[in-house]
Amino acid sequence: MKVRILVSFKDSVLDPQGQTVKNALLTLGYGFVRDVRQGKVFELDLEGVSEDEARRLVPEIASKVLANPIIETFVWDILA
Amino acid sequence: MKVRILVSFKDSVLDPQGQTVKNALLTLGYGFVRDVRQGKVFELDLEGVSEDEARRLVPEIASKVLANPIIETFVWDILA
Amino acid sequence: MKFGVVVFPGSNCDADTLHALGDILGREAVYLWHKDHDLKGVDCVVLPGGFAHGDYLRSGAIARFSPLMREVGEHAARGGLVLGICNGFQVLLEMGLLPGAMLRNKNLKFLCRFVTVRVESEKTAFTRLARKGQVLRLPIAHFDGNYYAPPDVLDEVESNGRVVLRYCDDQGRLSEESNVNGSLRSIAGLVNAAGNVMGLMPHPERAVEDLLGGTDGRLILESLIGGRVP
Amino acid sequence: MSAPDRTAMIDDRILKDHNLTRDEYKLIVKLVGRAPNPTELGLFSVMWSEHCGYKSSRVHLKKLPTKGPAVIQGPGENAGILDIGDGLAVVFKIESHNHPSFIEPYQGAATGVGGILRDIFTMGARPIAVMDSLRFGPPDQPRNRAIMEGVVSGIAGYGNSFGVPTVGGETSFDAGYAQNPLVNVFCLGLVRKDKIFYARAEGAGNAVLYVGAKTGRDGIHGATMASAEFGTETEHKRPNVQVGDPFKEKLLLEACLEAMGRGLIVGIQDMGAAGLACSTSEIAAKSGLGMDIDLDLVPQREAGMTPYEIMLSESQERMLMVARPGRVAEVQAIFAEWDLDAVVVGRVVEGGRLRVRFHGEEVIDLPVEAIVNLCPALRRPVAKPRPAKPAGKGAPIPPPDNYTKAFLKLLASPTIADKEWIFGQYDHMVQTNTVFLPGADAAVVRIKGSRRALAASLDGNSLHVRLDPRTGGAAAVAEACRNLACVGARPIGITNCLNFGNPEKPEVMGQFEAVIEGMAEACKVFAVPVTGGNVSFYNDTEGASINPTPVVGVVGLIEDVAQAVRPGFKAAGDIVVLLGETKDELGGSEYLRSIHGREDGPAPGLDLALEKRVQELCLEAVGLGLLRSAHDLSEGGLAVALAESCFHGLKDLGCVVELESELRPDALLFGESASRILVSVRPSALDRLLQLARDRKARAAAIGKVYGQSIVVGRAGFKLVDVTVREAHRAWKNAIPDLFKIHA
Ligand SMILES: Nc1ncnc2c1ncn2[C@@H]1O[C@H](COP(=O)(O)OP(=O)(O)O)[C@@H](O)[C@H]1O
Ligand SMILES: [Mg+2]
Repeated sequence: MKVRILVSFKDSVLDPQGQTVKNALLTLGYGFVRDVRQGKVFELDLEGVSEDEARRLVPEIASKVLANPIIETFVWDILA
Repeated sequence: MKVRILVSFKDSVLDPQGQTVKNALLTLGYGFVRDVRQGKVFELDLEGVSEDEARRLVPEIASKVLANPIIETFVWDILA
Repeated sequence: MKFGVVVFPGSNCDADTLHALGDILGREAVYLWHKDHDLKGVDCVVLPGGFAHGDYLRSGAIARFSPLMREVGEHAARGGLVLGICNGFQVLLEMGLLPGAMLRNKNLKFLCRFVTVRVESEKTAFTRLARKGQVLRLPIAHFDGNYYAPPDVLDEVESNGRVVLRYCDDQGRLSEESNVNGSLRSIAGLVNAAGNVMGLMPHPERAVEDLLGGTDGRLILESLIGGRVP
Repeated sequence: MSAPDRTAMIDDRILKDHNLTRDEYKLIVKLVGRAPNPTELGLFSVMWSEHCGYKSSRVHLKKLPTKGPAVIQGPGENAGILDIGDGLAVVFKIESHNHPSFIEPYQGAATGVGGILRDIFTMGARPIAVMDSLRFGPPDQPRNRAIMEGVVSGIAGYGNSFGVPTVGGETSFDAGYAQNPLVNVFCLGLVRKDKIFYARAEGAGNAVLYVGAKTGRDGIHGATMASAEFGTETEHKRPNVQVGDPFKEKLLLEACLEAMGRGLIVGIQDMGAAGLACSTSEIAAKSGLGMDIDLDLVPQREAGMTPYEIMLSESQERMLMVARPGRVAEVQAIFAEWDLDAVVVGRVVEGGRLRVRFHGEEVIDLPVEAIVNLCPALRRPVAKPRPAKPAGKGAPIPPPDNYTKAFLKLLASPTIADKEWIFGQYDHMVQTNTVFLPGADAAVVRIKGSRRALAASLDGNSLHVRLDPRTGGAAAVAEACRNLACVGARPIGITNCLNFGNPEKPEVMGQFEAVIEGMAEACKVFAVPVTGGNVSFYNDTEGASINPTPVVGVVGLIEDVAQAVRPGFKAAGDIVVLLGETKDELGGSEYLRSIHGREDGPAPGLDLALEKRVQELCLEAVGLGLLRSAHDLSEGGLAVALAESCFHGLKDLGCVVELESELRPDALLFGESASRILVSVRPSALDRLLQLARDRKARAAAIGKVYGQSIVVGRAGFKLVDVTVREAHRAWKNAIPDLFKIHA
């Protein structure tokens, strides 16, 4: 099973990388860009894991390893 | 309009971060993890852009600024 | 006083730290391998700078799962001394032994240079030889040193005098400019509530010889040599 | 031989794809005794490429002096080695990664660092310092800034993580590099003399181990890419850029040094350009032996790789080792502890053939000698360079309205401006040996447990070289050695990276030949051997070649590190002395370029004998403890050297200088005459220094003193330049950061 986990900064945390990308886009003439947030994406290929198990294991992995709950949040879904 | 762009290394390109995360997960006992790929996610908030324009502009921005097509690929969709 | 310098895969200031503690300060200092379960009877564990596990994922994020970190956690819980330098600080944050997290430097660049930091508290095992308000000149070398913690955590840390070092100018004044990496409240180093675990971004081990541009790092390492402040 | 004979399929197009000529192909058929199969042809293609085979350069490189009493290893191995006494040796080399850095600046530069590090530690040495020589297009163009940003962060990303200090380098800008930036990385390593390793196999039967990262379809034909001109045609070869993994390289370093230190291995070779093909055949050829390899045993990252791909992959962070008999398990245990693969993939055999099996079938069976040593050397047509017209002969150079303004503008020109924006991103202090931080004339790293230190400098002024290749080549060597003299180091060895255009153009070969001759002559004068280097041809985009850009890396020794001298003024009242002689030479100067927008010549002349006397004078003065500061004059001439001596000195210390000369003021201030060093001495030491200069027939003149907080330069009572150190410093310091800020 393939799952995808998106990790991003909490809204309360400043995202300087996103800001830099935004500024770059504005300089390049993409004036309609109001905001950019940058995060990380993880695609995991899991072997012999049922959907139910995934619902338990993926959030566990995400909160324990992939995201730092002090600054980050995550969402995830099953790809295939 | 909000759009989300996922940028990742092409499959044939080494992904050291993904490999390291995979090894960490294996050490932690998540033996069912067959593969991990790590990439970047960008969420753009676009002002006054129609869906049609987005279909033209987002791939342009993604391939010109957010990803280097030599080693990376991207997918994107409209969030809201 | 015996020191143990933990070696993670990707640590790269381990030898420098051992050199500073052993060859320069003349203390007993040994390496501790991250896969072992043996602290070799050391009094103070030093988590050195570098890029444990490449700093992939997040700085310090994977190192905290190393087998030896369980023993380090127990050592800290018993009141044993733990010093985390740079990457070691990041590991301590990820382990939760110190509060907060590190974000990318405000200019999004790796920063290597000498900075000045102000000693905020001399009542710690790590700064007992310093004066409050003393300005130290120490090198930094990091990408993720922009300290962050939620406001309530910051207030708690401040009110309990746990901030040990702040980035400042050479007169000891705080400013946006002197806060090189953008850390909240210019925090460069802090201790845990019990006072036995400290993390700092500057590298004291790089400042123990005049030949290399200064010896202010000795103040911190020599403070430690006295052991725990009662 | 079960490999299918596909002679019929080798048509012109296939040969062109492999960058082989029909003649080369015929030679291959003769050497092999039959037509090679496609996999074998691919192997010849990379091993006989310009990059690996040095076909255009070999006949010329022979002219460089390579011998000397301290030389343990000259050209011909991964890096040169010099004996520095006390049972220690230094290992050093420079490599280019130009093409990949244009295509993918971050990864291109990062993997460039990775490659040179492996060249050093594959010889058993621990890398102790990295330096980089960079050339970009003008940074007021966003594209050039993006390349610069990517390259610098790539070098930082790799070196910092690996844990080697990047202690210095050089950077300059020219429109010719916009489509073809240069990224040359130098690495210096330290090794105990009894722990040096080579690409050797020793005895038949020894196990061949593959260690490090798994093999993927990375950079297949990277070597041939580096051997062809850029254009639309090479576009389709573009995906061949690798992603570096500095973390893995750090593990590889520790594991390799541990296996070497414990005497478990016979020989080792890194897998860089041409990967497994190169490492297997080189180890075998250098030992007069052969090798049997089974590709099914090679750790692979991707499924379905062909033997062609596995053999030619340029995946990073890999090494090939030959283990001592009976020690394989110990080697594997070490690598396992560092979480790395170490797999036996074959055996050393008698007979001088490389035999490779894949899925039980023999896919390669070639004589290693032919692959490694019989690539034909070419004598490409050479067009002698035409001497440049004297500056001002064509069009007169109008004096600037205001010398102070011109001075400030020059200080802010990107080539002269402060480079902290670059080196501040490099960890230059890790390993705690860096005595002089970047910014000094030469990098200085101490040797722990000794009073001695190593110094290194990279230099090359490509405009001067274009205007006069022969003198420019010699001047690059002279300047590099002069930089060492400034800190008090004697040069002991040289490496060079020769970045040139398409060697099929006779003018380019003319430049190449002249540069080598100039370098060779200078090396002989300084009695410094060249122990290795790298040639990068085909730095052309759409037909236009870059300026010929030789980059010289020199390594030197300081006997007592406490005596090393820094560039900055130390105290008010010290006397400022100029060693050497200023001539009417504005040609090829940065002044002419940035103030007058001209690049005409002639380049400054060079009297190697005088150069040597000036350097000896400086070294002697350092040895006697006479000098409080020393700084070499290069781009921007005397005025810029004065300014930098203020900037590097104690806070806001200025200087007052009075020049007595008939020369035009701008030539005096900004001309780039060679063989000059600006020093400062205590008043009490002045006579001694001037006497030494007379004794040595090296000119020296007291021109002013360290004084006040301004830079004041006058001639015949008239102030040419008068500006506060603070203002000058601001112009110099902010120029590069501002370029990035304004456009951020
Ligand atoms: N410009 C040069 N001057 C002297 N020696 C050179 C030069 N360029 C290459 N060499 C030598 O030729 C040999 C082959 O170099 P090279 O192919 O770069 O090694 P590698 O396989 O590590 O890339 C090396 O020993 C190198 O030092
Ligand atoms: Mg090599």
